[in-house]
Amino acid sequence: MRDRFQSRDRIYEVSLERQGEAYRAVVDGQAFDLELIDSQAGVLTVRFNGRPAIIYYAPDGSSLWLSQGGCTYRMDKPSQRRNPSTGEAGGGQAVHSPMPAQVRAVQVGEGDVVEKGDTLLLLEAMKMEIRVKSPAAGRVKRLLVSNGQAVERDQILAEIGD
Amino acid sequence: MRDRFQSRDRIYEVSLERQGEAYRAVVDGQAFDLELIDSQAGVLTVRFNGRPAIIYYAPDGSSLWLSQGGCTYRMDKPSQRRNPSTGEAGGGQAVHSPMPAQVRAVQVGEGDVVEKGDTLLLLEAMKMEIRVKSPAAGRVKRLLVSNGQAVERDQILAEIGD
Amino acid sequence: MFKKILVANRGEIAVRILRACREMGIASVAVYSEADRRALHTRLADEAVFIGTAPADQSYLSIERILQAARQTGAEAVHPGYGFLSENAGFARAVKQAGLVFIGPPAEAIEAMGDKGAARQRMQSSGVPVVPGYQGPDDDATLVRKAAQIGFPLLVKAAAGGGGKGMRVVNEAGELEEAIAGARREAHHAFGDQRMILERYIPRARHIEMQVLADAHGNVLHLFERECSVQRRHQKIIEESPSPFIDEELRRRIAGSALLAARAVGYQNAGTVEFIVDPECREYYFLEMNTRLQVEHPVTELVAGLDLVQWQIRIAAGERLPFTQAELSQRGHAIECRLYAEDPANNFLPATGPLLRFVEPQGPGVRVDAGYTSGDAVTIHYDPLIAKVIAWSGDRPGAIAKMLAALRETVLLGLTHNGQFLQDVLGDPDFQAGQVWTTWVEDKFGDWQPPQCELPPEVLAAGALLRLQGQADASNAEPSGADPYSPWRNASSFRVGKGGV
Amino acid sequence: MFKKILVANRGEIAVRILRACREMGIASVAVYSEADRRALHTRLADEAVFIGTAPADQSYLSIERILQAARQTGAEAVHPGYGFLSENAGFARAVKQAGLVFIGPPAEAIEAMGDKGAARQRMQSSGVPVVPGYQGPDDDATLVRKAAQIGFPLLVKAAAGGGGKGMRVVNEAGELEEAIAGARREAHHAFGDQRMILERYIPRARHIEMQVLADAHGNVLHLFERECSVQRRHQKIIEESPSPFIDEELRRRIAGSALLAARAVGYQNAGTVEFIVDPECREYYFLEMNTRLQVEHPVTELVAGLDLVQWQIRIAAGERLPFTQAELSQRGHAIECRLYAEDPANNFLPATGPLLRFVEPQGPGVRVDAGYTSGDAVTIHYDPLIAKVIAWSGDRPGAIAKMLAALRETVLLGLTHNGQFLQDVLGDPDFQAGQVWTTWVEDKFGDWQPPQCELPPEVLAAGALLRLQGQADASNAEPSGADPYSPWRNASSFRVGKGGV
Repeated sequence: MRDRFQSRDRIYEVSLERQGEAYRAVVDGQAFDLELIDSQAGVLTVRFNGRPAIIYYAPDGSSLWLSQGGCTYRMDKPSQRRNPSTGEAGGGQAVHSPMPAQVRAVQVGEGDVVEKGDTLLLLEAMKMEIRVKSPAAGRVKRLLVSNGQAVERDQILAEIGD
Repeated sequence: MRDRFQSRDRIYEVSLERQGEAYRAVVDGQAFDLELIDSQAGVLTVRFNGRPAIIYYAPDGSSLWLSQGGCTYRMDKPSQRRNPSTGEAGGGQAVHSPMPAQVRAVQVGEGDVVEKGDTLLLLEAMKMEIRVKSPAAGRVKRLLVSNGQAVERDQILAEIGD
Repeated sequence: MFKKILVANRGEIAVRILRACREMGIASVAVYSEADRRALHTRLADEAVFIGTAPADQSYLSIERILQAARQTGAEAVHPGYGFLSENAGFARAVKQAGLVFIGPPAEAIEAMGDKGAARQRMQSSGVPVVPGYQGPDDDATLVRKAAQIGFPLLVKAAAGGGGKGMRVVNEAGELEEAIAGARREAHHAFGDQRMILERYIPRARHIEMQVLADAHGNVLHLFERECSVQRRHQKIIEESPSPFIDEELRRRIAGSALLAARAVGYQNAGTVEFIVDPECREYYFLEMNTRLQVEHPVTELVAGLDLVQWQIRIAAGERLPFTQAELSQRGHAIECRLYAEDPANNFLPATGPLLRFVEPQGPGVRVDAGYTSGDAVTIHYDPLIAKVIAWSGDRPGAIAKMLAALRETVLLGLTHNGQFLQDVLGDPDFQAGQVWTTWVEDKFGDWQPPQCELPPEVLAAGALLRLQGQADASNAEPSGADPYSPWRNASSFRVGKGGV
Repeated sequence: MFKKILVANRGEIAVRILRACREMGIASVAVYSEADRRALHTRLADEAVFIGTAPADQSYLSIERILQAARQTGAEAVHPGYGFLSENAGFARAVKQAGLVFIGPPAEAIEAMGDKGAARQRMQSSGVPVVPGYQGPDDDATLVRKAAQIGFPLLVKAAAGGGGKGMRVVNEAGELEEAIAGARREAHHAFGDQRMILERYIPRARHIEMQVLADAHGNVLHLFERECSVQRRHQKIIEESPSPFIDEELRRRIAGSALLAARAVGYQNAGTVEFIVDPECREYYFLEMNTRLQVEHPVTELVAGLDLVQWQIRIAAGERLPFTQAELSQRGHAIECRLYAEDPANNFLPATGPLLRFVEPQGPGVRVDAGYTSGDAVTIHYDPLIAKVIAWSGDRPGAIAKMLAALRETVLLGLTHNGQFLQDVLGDPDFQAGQVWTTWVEDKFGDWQPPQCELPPEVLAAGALLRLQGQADASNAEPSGADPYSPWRNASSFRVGKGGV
C-alpha cells in the first residue's frame, strides 16, 4: 500500500508492505521494519526497527491526530487541508480571525479608508481582548462579521482592497 | 422495559420507562429518577434521583461488570450463572479447584479410600502451593486431572463417593 | 467541621476542592452551567446544581443563583476557588449574610487588597515596599501627566485587576492613551471596573510571591515563596518553589513583608502576597495580594508538605493552626506547568476544540490537577487551562527532568495546546540556570515554532498502518457525531440529554 | 553515570525502574517473556528484548538469556527489581563477571543474608537480637527434636526463603512433619533450596522493618521504618511509615540494630532489615534482611523525600551519599495498599483474568505504581500484584482518609480483586487505632465477605439502561475476541502479531 500525507504544508510518501507478521515501511525513500504489537482504544504499540513505540491517535473528520513522545501531530490527506494564510479573497486582502472568539466591537465601516495597523475590530475570547489590525493601507472592501457574532479561527472577518 | 438480573444468587427486577429526556427506574418495587448525562468508552454518567453517579462498565461474555464508588459488581442474566458450589456430579461429591492453577502432584488414585481432610492433590499458581483436601470420607470415584495439567477456577478435579 | 460545602467554581480547581471535601468526609455540592453539564466537576460532586447558561455572568458569576443552590442543598459553607467570584467582596458578604461561611478572607480584607491603588497606599503606610507609581483620581489627563513624572517604560494596570487582565506595558508616551483605553475596556469586561493605576516598569523583573496562611486566632504564617517569572501575556505558565533566585536572607526579608501585608488588612485564610524583584539591586516591591487560593498552590503544597485546601476549610471552620513558623520547612523542589489550549506559535492565543484523547502522565513525584477528561471540550466561554502538571524531586534539576519526562508522556489530541512549548522552555539553558524574568518568554520565544516540524518516520508509518486498517478516518468508523471512543456500534443513538458543548 | 541499564524484571517494579532511568537520562532495556509481549514494561522501555516462554525459569529466571540481552543491547548495568533473580548471588556474580554492574549489594552480602540460618548466626554474633530458634543440620528428625526444645507455636521457615514462601506456622507437635514437608516442597519450587530453620512464633507480633542505604564509600544510613503488620498468607498487603506502634526511643534502637546488621555483611545499595516486635515486652528481633528493593519502598520515598531507585542507580555507579543521617527526617505519613488479583472471600487465593478496565485513582498525594493497563491480563505465570496505591498526608488519619478516597475511585473490571477488602481493612477501628499484628487479618477477617452483597439501585438501573441500549452484551457489540474498547468496527481483524496471553 502506498499513501501520501500532508502535515504543515509538507507532503510525505509512505508505503507499507506486509512481510510475514510484520511490515516493511518505506518513508520518503527510507526503509524501516514495523511490527504491530497491539492496538486498542486509540493506542498503537509497535516496534519500529526493533524499538518499542507507543503512538496515540484520534481521527478528527478526515484528519488524524497522533501523539508520540510528547509531540502532537496532525496528518491530513493531501490537498484537503485548507490553507488560510494565503488568503486573497475577492481581489482584496483577507483579514482572518486569529482565534475562535466573539466580535466585541466593529470599529470601521465598509468603504472606510484605513492605514496599515489601524484597528478594524475587537474580538474577545476567554475574557481576553484581541485587537484585529489592518494588514495594509487601503479601503475596507467588505466587512463580513457584525457585533456579537461568534467566529472561528481563520474565519475571514473583512477584506481590505485598494 | 422490564429486566431481570442475577448477582451472587440474588435475582433483581428492574424496569425502565422513558419520561421525556430521562427515565423512571423501578428497582425491586422502588421508583427512582434516572437521567443519563453522558456515555462513552465504558463510562456512564447519570443523575440518580438528582445525584451524580459515575458507573464504569465492561461486558464480559453475557455478564456485565460494573463499578461504582469503589465497589465492583458482576451482573448476569438469570439462570445463566453456573453455580459450582452445589456440585453433585455423577452421584459423588465434586472437588473443585479453588483457583486457576497447575496440578503439581496427584496424591491419590481412583478407588483409594480417603478420610475427610486428606490431601488429594497439590496445585500451584503464581509460585503458591495449594493443598486440595477431601471434603468427606469415602472413596475416590473419579480423578479428572493429571500431573502438570492447567485447571480453571471451579473446575472439577475429582469426585468422592461412598 | 462543616457537613456540606458548595464549590462555586468549575474546572481543575473545582475538582481539587471536591477531592479535599471527600477526604475530609464533607459532602460536596457542585454548580454548573449549560456548557458544563457533563464536566468532570459535576460528576465528582455528591450533588450538582444547574445554575444557568454558558456565559459566566449567567452562571458562575451569578451570586444569586449560587446562593440559591447553597440554600436548596443545605450547604453550610462556600468555597469560591480562584477567578470568578473569589475576589468579590460583595460575594463574601452575601455568603455571610445568607448565614453561610465563606471559605476565604473577610470581605474587608478582599476590599482592602482588591483596589490596587488603595492597597498600594495601605502597604506604603504599613512599611511594605511598593513599586514607584501612582494611584488616585484616574481621568486620562491625570494619568498622562503622572506617567510623564514616573517615566517610561511603565505599566497601566486595572485597579480592580488580577491575572494579568486589564494591564499594558507602555514603552513611550505616544502609546499611552491607546493603552489606557484598551486596558479600561478589558478591565470593564473582566471586572466591571475600569479604574487604572500606574507603576514604574522594572525590566527583567522576577515575580516572586509568598504564600500566607492565617487563622481566626491571630496566627499568621508564611509557607515560603513561589517563583512565577515564566509568563506570557502577563500570565504565569511555569511556577516553582523554592525560587532559584533568592537566598535565605532575601527570603526572610520578603516573607517578613508578606506577613506585614497580611496583618495590615486583618487577613485570614490562604492568600498570596506578590512581589517583583529587581535582579540588579535585589530590591523587592509589593505588587498585589491575591486574596484567594492561587492556581499554582500545588508547588507550595509539595515543598511545605501541607494541604492548602484542607487548611482553608479548617481555618474557615474556626480551627487553629497547630504548627508554628519554626516547624515549617521547605523540602526538595517542585515545578508546575500549566497545560493550556492555546497556540504558542500564534501569540499564545487561546484555542478551542474537543479533547479527543487526554492521557495524564504518571509515576512517582508527578501530580496532575485536571479539570477535563477525554471526550470533554474546551469552549470559548471559560479559561483555556486544561490541566496542571506538577513534579516534585529532591532538587531543581531532578524536578525539571521529572517534569520533562511527564510532559513527554502526556497525550492531548484534538486541539492546539502548549505541551511542546513547555518542553522547549524547560529544556532551555536559561531556564535550567534559573535566569528568567517576567518578559523572558516573549524576549526569547517570541518567534517560537514547533521544533519538530518534520513528522518522524514511526509516526508516519503508524498513520499509514491506521489507514491500511481503515481506522484513520472518523467518518469511516463511526456515524458522524458519535463518540469516537464508544465501544458500541450503535453508540451514535446513545448520547441523550441536554449535554453537549 | 551509566548510559544504558537493563531491567531484569516485569510488572510494576520494572515500570518503576524504567521511569527512574528516563528521568536520569539513562537509556533503558526491558526483557520480556512470551506472555508479556505487549506488557506495559516492554512498551515503556527504549528497547525491549524477548527472552523466552512464559514460565519464569525459561525467561525472567534465566541468567544466561538476560546476560545475552544485556550484551546484545550494550547495557552497562542490570537492575534486578525484587523477586526473580534479585536475591540470587549467582546472578549478581554472573553480571559482574560479564563486565556489567549489578545494581544491588555485593554477591557476598546477598549470600550472607540469603541463608536464613547462617544469617541468624551472623546477626547473633554481631549483637543484633534474633528470635529464639534453631539453624543447623536440618534433617526431619533433628528439626522435630529442636522444635520440642523451642516449644509451640513455632515457625518452620525456608533457609533460602523470602516473601512468605516456604513458611508454616506450627501450633502443635502433631502438625510439624506435614508442615516441614509442605514448606520444603514450596521452597524447592520457589528457590530450588529446601533447607529449613525453626523460630519461636511470637503471637500478635508486629512486623517492623528498617530501610537502609549504603554507598561504596562506607556510608551506611537508615531511612526510618515501615510497619507491615497487615499481612495475609505471610504476605504484606498494607504497609505504612511511620509505624503507629513504635516511639522515638524504640525507633532509634531498631535503627541502630539495622545499621549494625548492614555493616556486618558489608552491605551496599538499598536493603531492608526486617524485625518482629513483641508488643507485650516491646522487644524486637531480627527476622531477615532483604538484600534488594522492597515492594513497599514508596512509603519510605514519600516520608523521607528521597527516590530510592535513583539512589540505587547512583550508588551502583559509585556515587557517594551526599547527606548525613542527621539531615534525614520523616515528614507526614504514607500508606501503601497492594491491589491483588485474588479473592479475599476464598482464602485470598489468586485470581486470573483480563483487565477489561483499569482506572487508576488520581488527586494530590496519591501515587499509583502499576504494571498493567486496561486490556492487559493477569495470568497464572506471575505474581498477582496488579498495582500499588500509595497515599501521603500530613498525618495518619489524613493518609487513611486519602487512601480510602483513592480506593473508592479505583476501577478494576474483569477479574476478582481485593479492592473492596482493602477498604474494609482501612475502615476497621483496630486498623485506625494502629492495633494490628501479623495474623490480624486472618484473626479478624477470616470469614470476610463483600459487605455490599446487595447491588445498589443506581447500579441496577444503569445495568438495565445498558441492556436497553444494547450495550451490555459483548457478543452483541463486537465480534468475539475483539478488543471491547476499540473504537473501530473492523477492530476484530486488527490485532496481529504473536501477542495475546
